[in-house]
Amino acid sequence: MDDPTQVETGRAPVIGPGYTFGTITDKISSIVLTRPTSTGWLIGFGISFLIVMVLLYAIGYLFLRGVGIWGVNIPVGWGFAIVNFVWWIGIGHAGTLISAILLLLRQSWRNSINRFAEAMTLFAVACAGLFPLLHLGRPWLFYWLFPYPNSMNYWPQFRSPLVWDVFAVSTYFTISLVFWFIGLIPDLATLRDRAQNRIAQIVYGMLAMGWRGSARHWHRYETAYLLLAGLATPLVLSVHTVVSFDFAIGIVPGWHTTIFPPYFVAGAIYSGFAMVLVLAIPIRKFYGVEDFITERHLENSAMVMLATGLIVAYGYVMEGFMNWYSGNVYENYNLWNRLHGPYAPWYYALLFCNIVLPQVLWIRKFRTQPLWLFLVSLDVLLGMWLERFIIVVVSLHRDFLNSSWGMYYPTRWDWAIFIGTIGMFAAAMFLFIRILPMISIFELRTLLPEAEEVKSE
Amino acid sequence: MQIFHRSTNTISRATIYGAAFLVAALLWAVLELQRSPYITYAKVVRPQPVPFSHQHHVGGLGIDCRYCHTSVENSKFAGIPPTKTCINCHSQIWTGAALLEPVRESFRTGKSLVWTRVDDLPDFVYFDHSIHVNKGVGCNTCHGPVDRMPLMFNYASLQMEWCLDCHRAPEKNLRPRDQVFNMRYEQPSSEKPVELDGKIYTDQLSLGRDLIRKYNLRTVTDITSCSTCHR
Amino acid sequence: MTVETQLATSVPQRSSNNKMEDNKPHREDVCPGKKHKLDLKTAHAQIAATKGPEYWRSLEELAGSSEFQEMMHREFPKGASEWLDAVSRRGFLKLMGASLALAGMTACTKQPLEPIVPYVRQPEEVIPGRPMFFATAFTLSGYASPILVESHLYRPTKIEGNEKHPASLGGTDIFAQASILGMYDPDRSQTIAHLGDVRTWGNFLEAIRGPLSAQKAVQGAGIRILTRTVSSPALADQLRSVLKLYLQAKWHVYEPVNRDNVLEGAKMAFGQPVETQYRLENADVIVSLDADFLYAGFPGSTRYIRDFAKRRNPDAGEMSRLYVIESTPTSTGAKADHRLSLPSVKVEAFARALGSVLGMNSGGDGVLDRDQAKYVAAIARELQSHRGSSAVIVGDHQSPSVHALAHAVNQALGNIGRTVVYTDPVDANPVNQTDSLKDLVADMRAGKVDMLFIMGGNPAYDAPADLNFADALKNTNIPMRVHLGLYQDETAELCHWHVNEAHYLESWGDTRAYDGTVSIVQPLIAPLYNGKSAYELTALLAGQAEATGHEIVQGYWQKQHPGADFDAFWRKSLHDGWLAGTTFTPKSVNLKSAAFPPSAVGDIKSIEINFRRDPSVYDGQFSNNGWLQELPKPMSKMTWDNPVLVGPAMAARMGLKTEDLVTLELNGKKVTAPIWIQAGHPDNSITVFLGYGRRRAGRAGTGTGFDMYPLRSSATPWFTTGVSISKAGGMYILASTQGYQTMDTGDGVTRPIVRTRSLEEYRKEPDFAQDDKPPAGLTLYPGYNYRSEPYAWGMAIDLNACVGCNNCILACQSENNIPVVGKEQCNKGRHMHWIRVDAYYQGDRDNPKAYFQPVPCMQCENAPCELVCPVGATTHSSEGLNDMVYNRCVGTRYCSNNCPYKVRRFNFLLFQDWETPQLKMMRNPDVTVRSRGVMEKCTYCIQRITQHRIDSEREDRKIQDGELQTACQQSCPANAIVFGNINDPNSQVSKLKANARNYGLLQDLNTRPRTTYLAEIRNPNPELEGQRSTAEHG
Amino acid sequence: MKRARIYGLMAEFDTPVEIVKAARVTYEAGYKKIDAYTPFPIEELAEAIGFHKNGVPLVVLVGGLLGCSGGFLLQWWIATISYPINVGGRPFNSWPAFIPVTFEMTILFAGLAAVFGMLALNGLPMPHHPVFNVPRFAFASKDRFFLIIFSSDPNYNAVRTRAFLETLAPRSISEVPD
Repeated sequence: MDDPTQVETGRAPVIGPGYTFGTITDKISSIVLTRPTSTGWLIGFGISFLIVMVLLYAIGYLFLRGVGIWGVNIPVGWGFAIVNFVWWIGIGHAGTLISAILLLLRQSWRNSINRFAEAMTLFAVACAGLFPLLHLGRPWLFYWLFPYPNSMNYWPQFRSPLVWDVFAVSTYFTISLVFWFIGLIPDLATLRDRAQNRIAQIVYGMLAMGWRGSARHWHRYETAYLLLAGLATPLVLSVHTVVSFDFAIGIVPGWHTTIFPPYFVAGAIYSGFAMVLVLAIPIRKFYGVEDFITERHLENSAMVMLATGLIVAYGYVMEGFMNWYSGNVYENYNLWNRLHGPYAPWYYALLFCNIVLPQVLWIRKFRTQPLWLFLVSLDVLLGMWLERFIIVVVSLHRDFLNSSWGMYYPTRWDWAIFIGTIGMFAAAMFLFIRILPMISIFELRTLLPEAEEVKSE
Repeated sequence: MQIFHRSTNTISRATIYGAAFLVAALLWAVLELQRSPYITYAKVVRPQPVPFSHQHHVGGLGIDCRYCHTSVENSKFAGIPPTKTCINCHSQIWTGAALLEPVRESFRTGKSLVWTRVDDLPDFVYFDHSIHVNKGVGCNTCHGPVDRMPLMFNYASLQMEWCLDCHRAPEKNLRPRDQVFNMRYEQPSSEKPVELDGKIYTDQLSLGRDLIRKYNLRTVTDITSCSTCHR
Repeated sequence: MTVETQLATSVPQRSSNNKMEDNKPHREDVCPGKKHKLDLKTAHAQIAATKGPEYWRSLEELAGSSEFQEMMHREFPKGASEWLDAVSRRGFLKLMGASLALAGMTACTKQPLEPIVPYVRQPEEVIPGRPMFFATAFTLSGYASPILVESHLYRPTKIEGNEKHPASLGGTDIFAQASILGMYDPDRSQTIAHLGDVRTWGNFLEAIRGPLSAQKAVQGAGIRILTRTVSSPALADQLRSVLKLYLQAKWHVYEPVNRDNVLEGAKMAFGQPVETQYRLENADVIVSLDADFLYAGFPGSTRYIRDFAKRRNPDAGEMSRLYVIESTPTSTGAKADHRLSLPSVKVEAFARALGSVLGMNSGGDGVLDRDQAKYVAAIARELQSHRGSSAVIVGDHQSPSVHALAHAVNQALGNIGRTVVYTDPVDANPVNQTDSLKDLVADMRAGKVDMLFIMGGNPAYDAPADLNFADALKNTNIPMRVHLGLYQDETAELCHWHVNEAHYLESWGDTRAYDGTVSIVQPLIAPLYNGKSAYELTALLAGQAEATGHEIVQGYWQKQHPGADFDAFWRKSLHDGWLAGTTFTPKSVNLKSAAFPPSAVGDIKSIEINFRRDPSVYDGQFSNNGWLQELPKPMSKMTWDNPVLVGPAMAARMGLKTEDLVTLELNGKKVTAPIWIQAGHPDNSITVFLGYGRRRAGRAGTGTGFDMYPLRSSATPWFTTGVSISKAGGMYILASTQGYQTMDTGDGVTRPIVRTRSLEEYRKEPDFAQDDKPPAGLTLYPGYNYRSEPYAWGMAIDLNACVGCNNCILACQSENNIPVVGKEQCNKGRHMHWIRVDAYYQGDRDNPKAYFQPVPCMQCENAPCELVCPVGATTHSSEGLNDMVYNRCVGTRYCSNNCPYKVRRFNFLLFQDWETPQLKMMRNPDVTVRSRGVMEKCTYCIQRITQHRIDSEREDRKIQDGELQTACQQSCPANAIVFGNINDPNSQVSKLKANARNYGLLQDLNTRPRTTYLAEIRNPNPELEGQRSTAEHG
Repeated sequence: MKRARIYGLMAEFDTPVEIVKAARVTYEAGYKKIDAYTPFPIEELAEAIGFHKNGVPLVVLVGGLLGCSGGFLLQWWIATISYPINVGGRPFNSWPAFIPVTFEMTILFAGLAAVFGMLALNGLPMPHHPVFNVPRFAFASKDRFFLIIFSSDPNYNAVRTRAFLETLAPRSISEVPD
């Protein structure tokens, strides 16, 4: 594996020079333990909190009046809700991917970004999880989607992809949660021992569960962590596969495609890394952790984006090709409608955001210069949202019988809830940064030369 | 330094592993609740304007069900007797009874008695008395020993699982048509065999199976289709 | 009148053969509704608890509740508050409901205690839980539609055709069916009013006694009675006796949609008014000159549709050929083998040309161009080669001369007695109604009128603009103006006294069908608001204030049918729905003059404007009927509006787009309205529809659409030229329920949705519709075996027979408690009709071919919707029905997305009205009333299937073929919809499915639909083929 | 704090290398009941103190198998035994459609087994532990490495063991009160 200490030509190291176990520990734990809170944080959190209030209001009104306050209709039965759901779930893929797959691939550079990437995953999945519930006509009956012994002797219908969704998403959330928590335990112990005031000590102490870094514990810990990674890897791939089934199982032209699973997964990673960068770039700036999240990390992430972006592009091409090649009038029309129909501008915007613009990442400057990378990442996030909009709305609005064609116009409530979840996501991120170590301290320690010496013996 | 007292070890473990059991217990409680009389009113006597006793009228006087519930054989609705039906007899007997004043008043003023519905299915369930009665489902199979009920209550939970019990295995409950209104009918046993078309039955299942054939019942698949009860 | 005399005297025809009721309207059981539930039950308890008159009084109390009043005065369409984002009062109620729901999941499943309320004395014929069917008749502009009314414990809930009656044969028309909602309409006038203040019948008698006796002295010189067309023998008799009593009194008649032209035409031809009937089953060639004889409102249309459809079967006998020459595209034109799109002003020229070819001295100037002339020639040839088996039908809009000419032509072709029959007029007082109204206005202005009785009708709104009736009513101080009507409408506003009229379902009466057969109108329910019928008001004038409708009508017929057997005769008449021996016998009339004076049509060069009765709200009398307002009009699929129809060519020339607002100006009067570009509308001509823009209609009708009466003059009521169109600027949103009206898609493909061929092509290649049928073993799955089942339900829809009359939609709406959602929701694509009738235009947009396709649920055997439902709310029954369990649905809408036919409907908001007591009484108790957030759809009327199955099983027999009908099938005048057991090879539906024309919609998806279609076959005249581009082959 | 009985003797080191060396020596010196505390995982250390295999993988395997079979059987039972119903003409036991949920259940159970198995085997949570009595032990979660010889070790002797530890040249040695 590559030695992170030595700096290859032009490639930034995964950790800045001159750090010791101590300095790493202090630098990161201080972010959490120092008082008082920075004003920047307060402002940021304040704004996102207000947006959460908007979200709550919108949800209240939704439950009061019904989904009719949205733009959904017949034929377009799914609108923003499902678009946002898929978008958030996609974003929620980066975390587990980074912590699990990159761990198995022994990509040590992951150590400094996996922690907040995982947190980001949790929050994204939480946002995503809202939508399937909200978009129900009768949300208070959501529990009918779970198999529980009831007086009706009736069960969920396991042939429906929506039930698969329920299981996939809840499993994914649970596993990500425990994975993240396990990773936190040693760092919580560190905080417990650093904390000055009693409350912090007790809270962190309780969460650390009395971790004392025993060699035996570390041994079992590592095994469990590795196994979890091994389990999470197929899981993360399965989740978006299942989400793509929501569409692929349907007969709607534009949905009924076998290419969906791989191309959805790629898209998920694509948007996931975009979100990681959108978060990492400002964070490393404001908290001065450029030495832990170095250009190297940015560049690697950018490369992953470039790669997955190309897979996604391939997906689009194949989709179009199959539409044409199938010789099926409805499939053909689906393609024609994307290119010439009323939503054509959105389709072209999608192609630009997801395929054309990200090609700048071939140029090193764009991979390493934070600002550029930040903008490209935002563009990718937008693009991926558009992709889901095209898949959901444009496929539905003109399907088999011309008589039933329609249009979809989002209402202000659609927007309120979409933006609301973004606020919810941001608020959660702010809280996380403030009260938990955003970078895995103990894993960072293993990157130091001293740690490596043991092995080199 | 030592932050926690020794006892916290036990406590914390107890809480973690205890939580699991707590959740399970709660779930169980909810499931029990939804089947409890609190929800189903099963075996719960309901307020009525007149304390009408089926025990007295059916058990005691042996009045046939159909005397009051006239449409039970040819309508989905068994029928609630009009005040007139009560008065038929009570213009002769108990004419002074204070208990019956509401009935007499109703008859005088022409204002109906307002009873409380006892066996009350949700409005999205369409039950039809006539077909059950005609296919050999006895009154007391669902309504219980009405002839021993001083005050009326619904005997069964009337929940879907209860309906399905029978729809999935009708043979468990069928009886000859002429026994449907017999409150004292007992399922065949070696002590009390039942005779049907000259054949003697000593156990319910064989009787039930023959009745299914005799009354050509629809298959279980048919009568467990959703649209059997829901429209 | 007490309920006893009301109902004890009415006679059921079918007693309770297929429905039940257990004292409570059924509803979907959802938490938010929970709060209302108790209200609903107790309300119902109050109602049912009382009997006879109090029954209705207690209802009035409910109706009088402040909440109800508030709703009544809201000037929004029904349920408007649903989509006004401000949280309304009802919204607030729902807030409480919702919070209740969220309070706790288990709380949802707990039922509140329900009252149950028996009779005190139970009527003999009543079996609780089983409906009865009473025969009666609905009257529109004097013509009766014989109907059966389904009644649950004396609550009428649905209207069906009277299959024993020759004018119905089981079919109905949309207006008759929708009239049930008209009866329960909470906006109906509920009290007698004097200058707007509530009064009693007693007060009215007081007020009228004096003036009446004063009139005695002057022989009633000041009395004027204005009625709509009266075909009721009893009422006519009453009115005449009033006129005998007051020799100087006058009886005027006016309908905005009148048949003056027909009358004058007949007079011109025969010197006497006659009724013209057609025997289309004998007609090989039918030529329609602007006659929309296949749509409700044309006298006899229900029967004509049946006869016409019978002759359109390419597999049985000779197929008839239909030529339609018309301006405004109609569903009749859509069914034509050849439709000539011709401005109304030129139709007369066309008729004359045709006449002269057939040897009349009808002139026929050179207005027609080559193509049109070619038509004349071809049609003339056809007619001559089909002497005695052809018919020329003229629309009410065309001038008397055209009618007279048609009479002459039919006579010349020897069609009289074969395809065309003359009888006495159905109208009991056949006068020129326009003149009649003119005289009245003249008298009013001349101050000759002291007492004006307006019985029904709304002249203040719909009288010709030039007569200025409203002004005459307002400003010529007539001392006593009395209005009898169902609504406190524009006319009531201008009258001193308003007497709330009893709906025909609430009162006794009699009426005539197009063939003269008299039906007794018997009440189905005691008047909800103690309304009075025209009979009773007339009786009052005749000095019998206390006479009840029952006495009047029965008394009259006793006179006509003296003798001991009257009671039997009477009971039979009530039972059957008509009086034996009252059918008019054909009368022989002879053509008196062969001269056809040219009627004045303005400058043919300038733009023509057509005035037409609206296909949905007729002349405006139904404008507060939500069902009709939301009924998509046959050609444009428009709801809730009456845009100006403009042809594509004209729109292109003037740069008009659909939804552009334009100002129409005709002799000084201006109206601003939106444009709808209607394929097939002739150039240089526009069409406007009457009946909209009401000021005082009610929550559904008030302010919807645009009032076109101001442009309509007594001289040219139907069409004239010289209208000017100018862009008014701005747009106006129109709610059409069909997204796209052609089978051609942007990428140049024509989708095989409606499959059609010409007769010759069909003969050559009978199985053309089968090409893409997937092989049986295509699927991976073993497939479910339905053969072993006693029943496997299926439906076949004959596109050849379907004339797009919309009956099925309304029948379904009424049978299945389908809510009305309002214009905004329709515009969002959220209309709730379980069956829709798609209209597709193919070929040249200036005169395309048009096709209708009714689309209910296909009940696919491999249903895509079921597969994706996460909670199993929609599954397959063993009889192959695609069940929909509303109470299990959580509302993911996945099923709808995955339904290729888009026949599923979703309650996006709380569309059902839980508050209005009247509407609750109207609901079918055998169908769950769906609440917010659940999917719903057609289930082949599962409630009817279940009921018949139960009834047949009780008798240990199988359901006979034809015994069980779905609501749509039952109402279809064309017999286009056939439903039955496809496991029975001899059933009618099996036979149809065996037909070569039978194909499944989108069958290549292998959804295995149980509903299939018989491809449409047209019978064009080879001589004229290629005259028009025919690109519709799919 | 009152003098309690001794839990063990603890030596503090500065670098991973030292602690690993020290651990090996101690183990070879016959001290078997020993443990080491480090701020990050050091694989060599476990071997050094003679801890080779752990039970976690087995627990995970069992969990996975449970989830897999349970997941599939639940669906199969529901679709074919409990309430067989015709959905879109598909067979009751449409097993291909049951795969996704089966898979998810496998992962879920295996994952939870891994976590709770690990915690249980490690005897966590244990917020209170004698080693925390040593003030300097706070650095075990930062940059110091500790070796402990438990008093329960047969060869343990307050004096000799301390002497032995001295030979390892630790930064400090401290007694761990129980």
